[in-house]
Amino acid sequence: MEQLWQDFLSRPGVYLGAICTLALMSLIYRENAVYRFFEHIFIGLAAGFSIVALVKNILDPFLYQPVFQKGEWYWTFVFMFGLLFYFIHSRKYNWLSRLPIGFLMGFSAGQTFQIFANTYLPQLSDSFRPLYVTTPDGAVDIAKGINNFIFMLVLVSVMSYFFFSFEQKSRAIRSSAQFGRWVMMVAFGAIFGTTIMARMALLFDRMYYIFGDWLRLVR
Amino acid sequence: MLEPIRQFFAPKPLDVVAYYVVGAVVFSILVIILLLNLPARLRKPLIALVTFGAGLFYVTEFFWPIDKNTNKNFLTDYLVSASKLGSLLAGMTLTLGILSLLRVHGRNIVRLRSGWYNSLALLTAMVAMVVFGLMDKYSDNATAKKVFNVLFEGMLINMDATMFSLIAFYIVSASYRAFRIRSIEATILMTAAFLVMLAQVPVGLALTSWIPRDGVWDSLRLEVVKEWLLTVLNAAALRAIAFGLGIGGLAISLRIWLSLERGAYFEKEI
Amino acid sequence: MQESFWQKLQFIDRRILYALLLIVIIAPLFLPIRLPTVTMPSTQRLYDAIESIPPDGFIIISSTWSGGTRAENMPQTIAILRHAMQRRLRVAVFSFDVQGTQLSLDIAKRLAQEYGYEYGKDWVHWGFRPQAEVVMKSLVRDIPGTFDKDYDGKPTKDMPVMRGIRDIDDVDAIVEIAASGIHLSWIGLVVGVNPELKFGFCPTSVMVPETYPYLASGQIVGTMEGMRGAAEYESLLRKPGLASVGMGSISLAHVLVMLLIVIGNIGYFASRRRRS
Amino acid sequence: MQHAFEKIWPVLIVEVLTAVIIIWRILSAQRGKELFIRRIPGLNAIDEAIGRATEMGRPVLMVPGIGGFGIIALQALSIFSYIARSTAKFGNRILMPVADATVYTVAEEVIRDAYQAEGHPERFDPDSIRFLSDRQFAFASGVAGLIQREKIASSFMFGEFFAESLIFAETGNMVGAIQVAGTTQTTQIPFFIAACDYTIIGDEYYAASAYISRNPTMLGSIVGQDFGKLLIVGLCLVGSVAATVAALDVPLLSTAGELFMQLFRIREPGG
Repeated sequence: MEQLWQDFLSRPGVYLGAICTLALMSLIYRENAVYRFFEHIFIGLAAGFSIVALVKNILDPFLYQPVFQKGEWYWTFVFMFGLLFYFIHSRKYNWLSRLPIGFLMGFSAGQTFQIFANTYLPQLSDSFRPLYVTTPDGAVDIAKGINNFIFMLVLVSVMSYFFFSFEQKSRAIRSSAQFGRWVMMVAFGAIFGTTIMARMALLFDRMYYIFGDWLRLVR
Repeated sequence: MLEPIRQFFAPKPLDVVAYYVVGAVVFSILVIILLLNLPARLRKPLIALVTFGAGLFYVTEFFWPIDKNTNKNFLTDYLVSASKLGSLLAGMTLTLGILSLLRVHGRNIVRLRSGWYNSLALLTAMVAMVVFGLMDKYSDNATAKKVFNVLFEGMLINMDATMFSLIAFYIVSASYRAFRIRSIEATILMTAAFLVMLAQVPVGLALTSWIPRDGVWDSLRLEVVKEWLLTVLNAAALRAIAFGLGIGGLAISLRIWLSLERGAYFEKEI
Repeated sequence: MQESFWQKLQFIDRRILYALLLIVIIAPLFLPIRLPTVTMPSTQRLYDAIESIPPDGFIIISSTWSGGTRAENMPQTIAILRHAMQRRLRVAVFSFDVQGTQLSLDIAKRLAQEYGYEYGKDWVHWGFRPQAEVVMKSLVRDIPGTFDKDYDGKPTKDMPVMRGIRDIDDVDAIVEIAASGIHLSWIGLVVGVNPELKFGFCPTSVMVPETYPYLASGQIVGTMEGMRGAAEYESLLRKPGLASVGMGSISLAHVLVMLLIVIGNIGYFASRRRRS
Repeated sequence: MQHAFEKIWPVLIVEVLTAVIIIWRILSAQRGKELFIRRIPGLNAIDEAIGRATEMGRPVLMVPGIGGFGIIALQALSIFSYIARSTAKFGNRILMPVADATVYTVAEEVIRDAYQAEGHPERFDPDSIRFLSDRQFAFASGVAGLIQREKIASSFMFGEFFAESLIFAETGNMVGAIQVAGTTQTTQIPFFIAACDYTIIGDEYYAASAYISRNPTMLGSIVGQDFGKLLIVGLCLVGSVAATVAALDVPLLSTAGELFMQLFRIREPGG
């Protein structure tokens, strides 16, 4: 017992970490009092950490330091503007909170043009796939050509599935959309299959934490 | 014309900055009082104007011609400030979220509702994290740093990892239940997942590792099939989905920016 | 009665599934199992690339990962460091991640002891470096200037390990071990500058598909694909370690999932035949 | 690409043209034109799921994802406001755990408005909308606990979901809830498909509020979006032909193909 206590004192983080791990893991059997207790601690710690992060990463460097260390006093207006959020609980002046909310909406919406251009335009030009491909030494690369053809076929048929307003009367569009849906299922299956590996690695890591780091039963 | 304004908003020496801050607060309060008395019919246009103005900054910054040498236009230098402004505003709502936690759990404790001790644990953990987290950053107390380390590295990080690892269990039960040869779609989903799973582990790879590389049948090796699935089929399908999402996002952004959006929040009389 | 057994196969209680999963994950920790290893070409290429570096060559290992991906990235880091030290290369480690700095430092110290590597002479740890792209841009032109201090704040200028290293042309290989898509920045900013430079990348398994195009183009010389890649590398080094154990667990887990899918479908068919 | 003028033509042809078409369709739809939108099965299931919760007398869960405040969260709230109008009518209990404080702030107002619009403001319980945590897995642990404790009857998950998607969907499945989900994070769709009853895919998500509300403005936008997608399909096809003729070494045509590709070529990130 004495030895256990000494061991605990020498590495309390590992002990508490292991207890937290076991408590949360009990959820897979069923929701229980221990899980519930640790779930609340988890949320509490996370909320506390968010507050710390707010002070450390936002209020301090973006408000306190600029205003009181660099003299950029105009940030005060931003703070006052932000206070309007708190009118949300007022029955009569509730609408004032819509000003900062609207501002944030506009901010988020306004960035879409750049994000769209950055994300999708390179993908668009990359989709211009030649169906006739030659290797650097001049021979015809049939496999690459076929792959490019399949690429274009999949791209167009999946996109045809996402047309909402054209009534899918024509058989060509209907079967293209159906084919598109099937190909999407292949893609989703493949994503599912590749993800298993990463998740199992996480579980293995947890077990190694319990049996290796904590109990020291494994090397 | 612009110069006095720029002068006025320029950083101020530290000994007078407090006066400017107080002035800004007083001015803001006056504006808020004015706003409180704004006629109802002007409220929506004002909100639309604020939304439009906020968006206009980024739109103009993006579309305004640039100086080829510096790759900048007259707004580019303000991007950093804008993103700080956005984080500051969004950060200020955290208090509202924390108030929600305090309200729900404080009430549980005060009324001794069943499970009140859980709520107490939550609030205690929160306070402890705030105290030791701030001390870790702003003081040199060695014990505080140690306690923070136990709370953060010992507990919080391990709890994150544990919840994350639970997905391993759920992925097993989900695939057992969902991957049945029930319909064409379910069968396709299952087959693709099965093939990729085989190609992920040595046991599966060993099944086709006898096929000679560089031979005609090379493309039947599991890892080659997997790579083909992921680079040709998957890439094309995901890209098609992404194009749709991109256009959809663009449309909603336009609707919100120009206050054309409809629906509960946007149609309510205020 | 026989029929109902087959039908039951499609409604196995989830707790039984979870117990089975726990068993297959834990068992290999205690009973190492030998599974066939197939070395992927990408792993072999990375191994060969490190093999081809002349003795006393200079390798930079960037360890951009944190506790969340420890299971995959730690064995990769160990494997690549082990290989470099086996070959007596000069090793420089650093990280774009705070946690990754400490983790890679611990690993490197342990292995340095094992291989008799002397700090400052045979290896160095440059510590945490925020702002990846800035660092990359600057290390291309000036390595001693970019990494003027080590993790401890000691100046690196006079460390023998850095002798003759001025810019990217003096580096033989860079290996990035990461949980993110940081390889794009390396490829964009560093890799093309010195055509002789070998750039290896060790991603987590979910990131693997994103590396294929760059492997094909040769911009990435080779990869370790998650934990499986690390296990393959361990077997190339003939030093089975954590990844080999882990791959035992993970392979069994995959087999379990596939078996369960088959069993579920047997049950499904049994009940469908009964109904019709 | 930081500015439009670094590569102005593709920006104008694709982005600006699409934007103009969308606005034009919206404005013409507002002048009253019957518009068609194809069936989205997952969204038809919403009423069924609420109905079942009413029968069972158990709560309805709504999760707006873990993303921050922006267009995706707003779209989720539009869908939830429709659901809330139904629950207000039938008097179901609702639960809405939120992972972002700004989203939480707006969500409370949206749901309150929905109850008011249905004429049952007294049925709205402010505690039904809760900020849990902005930390991914702390939020996940809270929601998983909530689902099991409250034995929810139906679960709606719309918004930005990452790895935690399967935690929600499987725990929901465990308590036998009817589940409808949709997310813009395509890598999570497979897990929703595996564990939910109905999953909406890709930009069905952005069509959802138009589909549910049948509001002419939004339907007009959907038509405009379709034109945008048509434009992209067209460009891809032309581009593929251009790339092919460029490779074939036909005089003149090859040059034209090369020029077309040049027009759109953008340096790949890191390329």
